[in-house]
Amino acid sequence: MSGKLRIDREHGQRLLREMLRIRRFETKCAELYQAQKIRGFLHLYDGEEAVAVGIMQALEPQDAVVSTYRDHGHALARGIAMGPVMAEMFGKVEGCSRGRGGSMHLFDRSARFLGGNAIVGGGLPLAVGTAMADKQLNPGAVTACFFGEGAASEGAFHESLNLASLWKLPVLFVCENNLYAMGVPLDLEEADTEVFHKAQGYKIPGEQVDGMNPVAVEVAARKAVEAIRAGEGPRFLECRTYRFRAHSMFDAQQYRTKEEVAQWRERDPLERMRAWLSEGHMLEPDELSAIEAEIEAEIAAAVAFAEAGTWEPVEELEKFTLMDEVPS
Amino acid sequence: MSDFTMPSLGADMESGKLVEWMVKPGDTVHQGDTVAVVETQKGAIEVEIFEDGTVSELVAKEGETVPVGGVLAHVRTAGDKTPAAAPATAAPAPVEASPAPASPAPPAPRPAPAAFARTGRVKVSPAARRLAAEIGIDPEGLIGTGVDGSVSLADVELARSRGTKAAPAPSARRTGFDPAEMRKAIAAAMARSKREIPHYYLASTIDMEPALAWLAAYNEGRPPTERMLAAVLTLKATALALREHGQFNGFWQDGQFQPGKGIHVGWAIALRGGGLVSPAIHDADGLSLPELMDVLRDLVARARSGRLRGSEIMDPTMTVTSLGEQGADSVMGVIYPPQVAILGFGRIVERPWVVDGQVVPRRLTQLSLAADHRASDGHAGGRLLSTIEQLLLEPEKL
Amino acid sequence: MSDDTPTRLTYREACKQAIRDALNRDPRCLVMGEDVGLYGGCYAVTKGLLEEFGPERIRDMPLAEGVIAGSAIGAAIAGLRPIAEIMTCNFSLLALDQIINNAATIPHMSGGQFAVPLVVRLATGGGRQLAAQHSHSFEGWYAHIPGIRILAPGTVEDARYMLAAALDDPNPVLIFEHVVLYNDEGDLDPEVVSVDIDSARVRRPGKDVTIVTYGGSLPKALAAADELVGLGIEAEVIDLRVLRPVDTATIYASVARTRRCVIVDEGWRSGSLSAEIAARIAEDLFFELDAPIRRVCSREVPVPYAAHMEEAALPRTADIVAAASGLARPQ
Amino acid sequence: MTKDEIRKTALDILAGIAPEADFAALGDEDELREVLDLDSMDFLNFVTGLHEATGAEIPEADYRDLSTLQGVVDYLKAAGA
Repeated sequence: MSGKLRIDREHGQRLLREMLRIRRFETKCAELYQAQKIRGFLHLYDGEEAVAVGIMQALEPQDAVVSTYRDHGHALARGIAMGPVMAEMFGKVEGCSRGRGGSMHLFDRSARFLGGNAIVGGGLPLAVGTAMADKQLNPGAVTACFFGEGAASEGAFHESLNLASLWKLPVLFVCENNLYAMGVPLDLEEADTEVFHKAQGYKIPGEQVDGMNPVAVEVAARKAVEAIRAGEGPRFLECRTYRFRAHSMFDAQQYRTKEEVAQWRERDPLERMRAWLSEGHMLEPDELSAIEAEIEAEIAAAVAFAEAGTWEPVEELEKFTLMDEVPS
Repeated sequence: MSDFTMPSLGADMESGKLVEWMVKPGDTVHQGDTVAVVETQKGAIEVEIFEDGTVSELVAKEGETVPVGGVLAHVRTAGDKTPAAAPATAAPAPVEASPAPASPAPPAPRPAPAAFARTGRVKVSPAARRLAAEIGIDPEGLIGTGVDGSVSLADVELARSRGTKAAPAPSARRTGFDPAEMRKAIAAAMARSKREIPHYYLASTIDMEPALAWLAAYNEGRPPTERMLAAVLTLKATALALREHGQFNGFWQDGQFQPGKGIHVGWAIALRGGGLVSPAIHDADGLSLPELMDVLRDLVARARSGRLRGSEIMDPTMTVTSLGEQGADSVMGVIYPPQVAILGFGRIVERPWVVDGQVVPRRLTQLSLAADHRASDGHAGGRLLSTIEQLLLEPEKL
Repeated sequence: MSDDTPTRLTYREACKQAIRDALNRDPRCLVMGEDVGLYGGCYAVTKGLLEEFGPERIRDMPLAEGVIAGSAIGAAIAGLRPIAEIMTCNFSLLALDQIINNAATIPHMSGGQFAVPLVVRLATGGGRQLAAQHSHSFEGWYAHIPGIRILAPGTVEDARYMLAAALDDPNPVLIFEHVVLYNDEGDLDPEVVSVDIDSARVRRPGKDVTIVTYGGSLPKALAAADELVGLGIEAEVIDLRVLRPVDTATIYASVARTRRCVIVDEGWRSGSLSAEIAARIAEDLFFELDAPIRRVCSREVPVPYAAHMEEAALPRTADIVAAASGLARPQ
Repeated sequence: MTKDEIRKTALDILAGIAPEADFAALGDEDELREVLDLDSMDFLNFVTGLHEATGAEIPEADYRDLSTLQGVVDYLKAAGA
């Protein structure tokens, strides 16, 4: 496939719809957090939706996804139903992790979604391992591994890139570079702020992508995954993006200015996508309204599902600490 | 401020277990009030206090085992109400200007009583404590051979194999005696007596006919509740005789005889199920015969229900044992240390006896004396027996 | 188990046979770690296996314990049955994050959707003059963590058969092999072809005092029991074998009989596995005890290099004898 | 009182004095003071108890009639109890 991607009406609307689902879902999450329906840490993906949605276009059901603590977008874009995701945040047993994981630890075996991981860099070695197993047991499968640019400072990042390259493992490393490691600006954390350069040190082909543009991300992802499936080893994408909201719900954002946030908001991937589709006559106003109505209905159903959910019996507290068998 | 301490309730008592407090901080106490119940080898004993004052603090807790001499409570006595006298060398302070101290002076550090080295609680292993409770042995009375001198399971099992029987289940207040523990106490005291006291023995036969005839006349027409026993006469005669022969009424202590303060005749009471206790009849010489009978009746009842008072256990200045009607003809007693004498009345028997040159049947008893040769000689002992005999021959004067 | 298995073999050879057995039995099984291939293993346990099974099954890895453990976890989740080797548990501190934050949590945190059927082998313990960065015992730390099993084979039989049981277990299993045991020889009972990884074993029966131990301290405890016979004391020696979940039933049954317990643990006393066992005995068996619980642990220093100093730092047979005799014959 | 009532009253009083005794084994003609090991205080208490329960005077001179359980019953019956 060439670097160009032909976006038809249906595909274009799908990208917008997926990003909008994430955006609206998380807006609801913020509301429910303030209503104390959702507790714990809540890291919102607002502004970064194009990365998840773009990457997932390149993945097949056989592929695996390793996520981070900012995982709602990854989970929804990967196709995990909204109801179980919301129920998980409510802590209900109908949640996708039985309410044991919460916002930061969404898991879904059927989607090969190996979890939001709340240890910075914690998912990279894991992804190397799944890729290693897939190479033997599930040839052609790719593991997409998301992490922030803060993880690039961790030893696990370097150990993992090195090994994946050394063994030519099918891993797609996706760096979501939102410019802040919590509150530490990129230039205060990295000697080389072009994170994809680090991949080159491990002989992993990498490139920087506009993470505010789902089409650009999808194009890059498709190209990378194609190479990986061809047995060429890992690929590395640095998606430049920006989160519009705080790091988590408890963050005064003293590390950046309102002006900076406002400037980035002008590049809002949803708004750009909507405008681009409208200008290209691929999205009529009533179509957008219909999409929005569907999403609102889906969210309402998810909240209702979560509300109607039940609490796991305390008797099951120790269940699955040690497993009785390997799930198949 | 003074200390109310664990009393020594017997020559071989090392410690006692505080079973119950009968007072609380703030209570006013008077000399002779019973303030606590202490469990000893001889059973539960009510302990009196010997001064007037106010209980300021209960130091020992119920259930705690305290060595003899260990502090049980602090008592504020009358003397505490005024400031301590100024040292002689200090300039005299004007009395009117001397205010009462705003708060009591901090208590001086209290040196541990020298009498006991084994301070604190007895170490008993958990398993030993449980077994001891199951079979009714007080583990804190055993010799510990376990780690750090603790009483171990083996020590309890040894005690059991030596025939210690189950005592009543422990309760907040125990009544009655543990026969095994009592046997131990008697064994220890009697062994010490025979080891340390050079006994000498004297005996006389006494004509009890006048006393018994007087008694029969006294009892005739009286309801049973007002009748007296012959024991009352012998007790009174003994008490009065001791007034004259003070060297038999007291204690051998620190290498010399210490006369008793008052004539507190210990009356040996055999307990059902075995064992013996000899509580004091205080100032027996000053009691009328009916008073003495009342005291005796009460004392026997309480002895058998295990509710003697500490002073009754501690105070006898001399002991009388009477074999009554079922026993042997005479008894050669073993002195209860640190007393110096024990009198024994044998069973009353009818025998031929010469009165005014005529052989007549008379009711007789053998009166015997065992006495500490360190404190008295046989001559004095003979005079004591003679005095008692004379008194019993004139019962109307008792 | 092949027909030509000698009945007498070293602990090291038993470990190797166990690995060979596992590789032959299950094509999903592989060995991954530092110097497991060309070098033959730091303690020569995997010597010769590279030639036998090839580099896909005997994988030499970079000196990067985090990714050794982490990739083994991912591989286990994705269907392989890795035997990861961390050269010594001292280095496993670099893998601690992966073992504790991923291996031990994912099954529970995912609501049982993912198991981590992983085995990690680690050398542990002192006694070889390797000084402070190669001689420490961290199995007690790991035994603190729910979600993993901790094994400590103390005999040739357990070295030979525990691995298979560990691979059959759907959970992360860490096997701590004590370095001084590798050269020890022992007999394999031909009748025994498997062992459990749940229970402790009474290695020597006795009635006067229970000595609870595991791994490298087991031979010391057995030697101490021999010496105690001369003092008229019959010590019962319990080999924990499984440090998590610990088999308290076997300990309790023994201590309830002997009523005295000495715990021998090469870890440091403070916050140790021995502390945990002592606490459980005190909690659950208090009224059976006829003496205080005693512990023989490593002195609280980094293990030194000089032989006499190292010897003084680790539990010694004489220490065990003294502790046990002090309880069973206090006077 | 019937003889049985008198007998029961006497046994109750004795049980208070000698609680450890096996009264089932006590024969009507057994010597009470010997079998139950009663001393003079015990016997006085027994007499006192009988006096209080029945109102009988029981002078000392009659004590010998009370040496057995049968004697006690006969005596008290005769005394109008």
